[in-house]
Amino acid sequence: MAVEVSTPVFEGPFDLLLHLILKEQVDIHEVNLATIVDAYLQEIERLQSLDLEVATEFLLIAATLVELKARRLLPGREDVDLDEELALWEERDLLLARLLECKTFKDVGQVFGRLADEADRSYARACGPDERFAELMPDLLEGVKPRQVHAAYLRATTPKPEPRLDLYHVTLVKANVADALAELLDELPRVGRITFRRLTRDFVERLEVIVRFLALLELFKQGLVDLEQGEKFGDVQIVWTGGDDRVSVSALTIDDYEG
Amino acid sequence: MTEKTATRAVDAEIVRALEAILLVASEPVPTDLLAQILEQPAAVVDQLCASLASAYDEAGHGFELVRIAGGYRYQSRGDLAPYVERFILDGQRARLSGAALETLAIVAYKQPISRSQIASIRGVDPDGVLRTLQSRGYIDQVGRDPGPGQAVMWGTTPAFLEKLGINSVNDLPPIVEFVPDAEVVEALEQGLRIPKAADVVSDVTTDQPSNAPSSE
Amino acid sequence: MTEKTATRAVDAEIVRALEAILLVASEPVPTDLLAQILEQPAAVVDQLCASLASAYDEAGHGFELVRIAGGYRYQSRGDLAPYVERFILDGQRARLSGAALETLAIVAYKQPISRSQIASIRGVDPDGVLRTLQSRGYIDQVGRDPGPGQAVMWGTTPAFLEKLGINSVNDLPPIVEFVPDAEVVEALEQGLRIPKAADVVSDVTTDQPSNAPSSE
Repeated sequence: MAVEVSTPVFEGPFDLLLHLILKEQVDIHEVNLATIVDAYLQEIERLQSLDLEVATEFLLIAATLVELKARRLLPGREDVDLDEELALWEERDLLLARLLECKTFKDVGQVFGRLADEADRSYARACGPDERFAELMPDLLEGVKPRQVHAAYLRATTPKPEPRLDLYHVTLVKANVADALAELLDELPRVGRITFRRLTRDFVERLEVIVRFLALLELFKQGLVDLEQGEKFGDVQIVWTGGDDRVSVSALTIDDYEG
Repeated sequence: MTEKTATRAVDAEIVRALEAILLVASEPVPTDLLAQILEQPAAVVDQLCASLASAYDEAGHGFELVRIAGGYRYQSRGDLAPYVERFILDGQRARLSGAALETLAIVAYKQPISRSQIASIRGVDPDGVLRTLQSRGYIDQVGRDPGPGQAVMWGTTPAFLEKLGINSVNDLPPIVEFVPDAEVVEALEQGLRIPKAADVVSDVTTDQPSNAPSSE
Repeated sequence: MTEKTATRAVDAEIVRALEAILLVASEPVPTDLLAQILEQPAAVVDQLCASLASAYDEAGHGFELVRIAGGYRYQSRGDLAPYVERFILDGQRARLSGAALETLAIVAYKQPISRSQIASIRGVDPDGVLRTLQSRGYIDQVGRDPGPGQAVMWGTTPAFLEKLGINSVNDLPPIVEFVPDAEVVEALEQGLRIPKAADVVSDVTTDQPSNAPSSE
């Protein structure tokens, strides 16, 4: 039987987020997004053995949360970029919709559990016709040869190949902070100084930009880059301060981000 | 009235035949098959089964006649489970985990549905749960997505209906009944609120950069 | 007299339990076993069964409770045999399913074998299939595991050997050390390939939900 991916407490990112929002917060009108983000990130760090897909899902939600939170850190709100504002709302609505759907089926699952428990108390009659009707029963073994019984035994005892499910039709965004870090560690020492906008201009997916930003924060924390922003909503200047020696990703302890 | 009396006379024999057939069946017998054997319209069969079931209820028998998974069957009454379980040594039924029930719920309401669609609703990799549910016979592959990638599509089986004690997935309550109520929606909205300018100041003071995700 | 009235009150529950147990039993249930489960003297059980049997007779049900082979069982009434026969001829599947044949093969090669050992080989609950195979007379209970739990052990019958035209299970082709056949090796290697067009078509046509086995 396959090992189900689960964390000690939460089974997935939605589970966790639902819990944080619906149960942790006492007064819903005083909900502090920052608290949720921090608790969420903390929980992610605690999770040691997530598989890649789940980790990506966690990360994706974390990225959205971080972006929402980042909004609060931004100085001034007068000249908000309408497109960005709209995109953020879309992002948030999407997350909200997914949370609601997840919650819906969680509730249905509970109802199913009750139905199954109730149904389990009754046992079906499955006796079949008695010996008086034996003659009528069609001979199901007609034409079956010993060789076929042998083949059936082999079929039954042969380990089945794990049913691999096709993934190619899914365009999952596999953004990963570790990979982003590796690229930054390769690029930044060479260019020395670059704006965030230029650094991310080739990215189509929003998540890739966010992950790149998280990687940059990591480097900032490690003292390898300086970040400057000359004016509100101006370009963020990134300056490599890590010297000329090559820094490898493994030298940075970033295990928690890896799948 | 005379017509009805005549029907009654026929009914007596038909009802006895119905009981005899259901007694020797080893799985739920579909209405159509009963109708064919008894040479009665399906509607009449359904009606006879319904009145037979309520006659058993009234008489207080230890068994009942139920409509399940598209057919009729005899089963022991739920309240007598302690006795029956003493009789059936392997009687313990395996309970389904929360994850399995939630996945089953998604498959039941959204079938046919692909693995990745389930994953996007639950936010977790459903492969393990899907294998468990398939090996228990509650779901099965019901085809492939005609689109690119031709993903395997999943659906529920008659065994699922039997497990839940229902006749058809159409008997499940409409999904709208489960949509979270306004309070929950509001809580979630508040939780994911995009702050207005007024909020910004207070947040800045509480959120130090040290809250940024770290790996330590 | 007062004693008898007190007994009556207990009886109602006991009689219902009796009905429930007999209903789910797939072979005659010995008086002693009923006495043990119901915590009643054997004489009381016999008495309850007798009055239950005559109550069914009076009510004119299509089934009856009979004492047979040292135990009690429900069976269809003799006069309704034509209906039951029609049901057997019309309603039974005429072929052994792949799952049933595999289970039969496991019993043939591994006998005596318990239900749970079969389950662990096949990965699914074999109860339904075992019942089918037993009702066809291909397998039977050949004893109980002497270990704790005393699981029922299954084996093949002389009828099974006869149908296959062999004298003994030793005449079945021998099982050599497991070597995956070419098909399996290929499947393992191709785990991630897109199925060919031919596979897709056959999958869609054979895997309809309505065909999904209900009790395998």
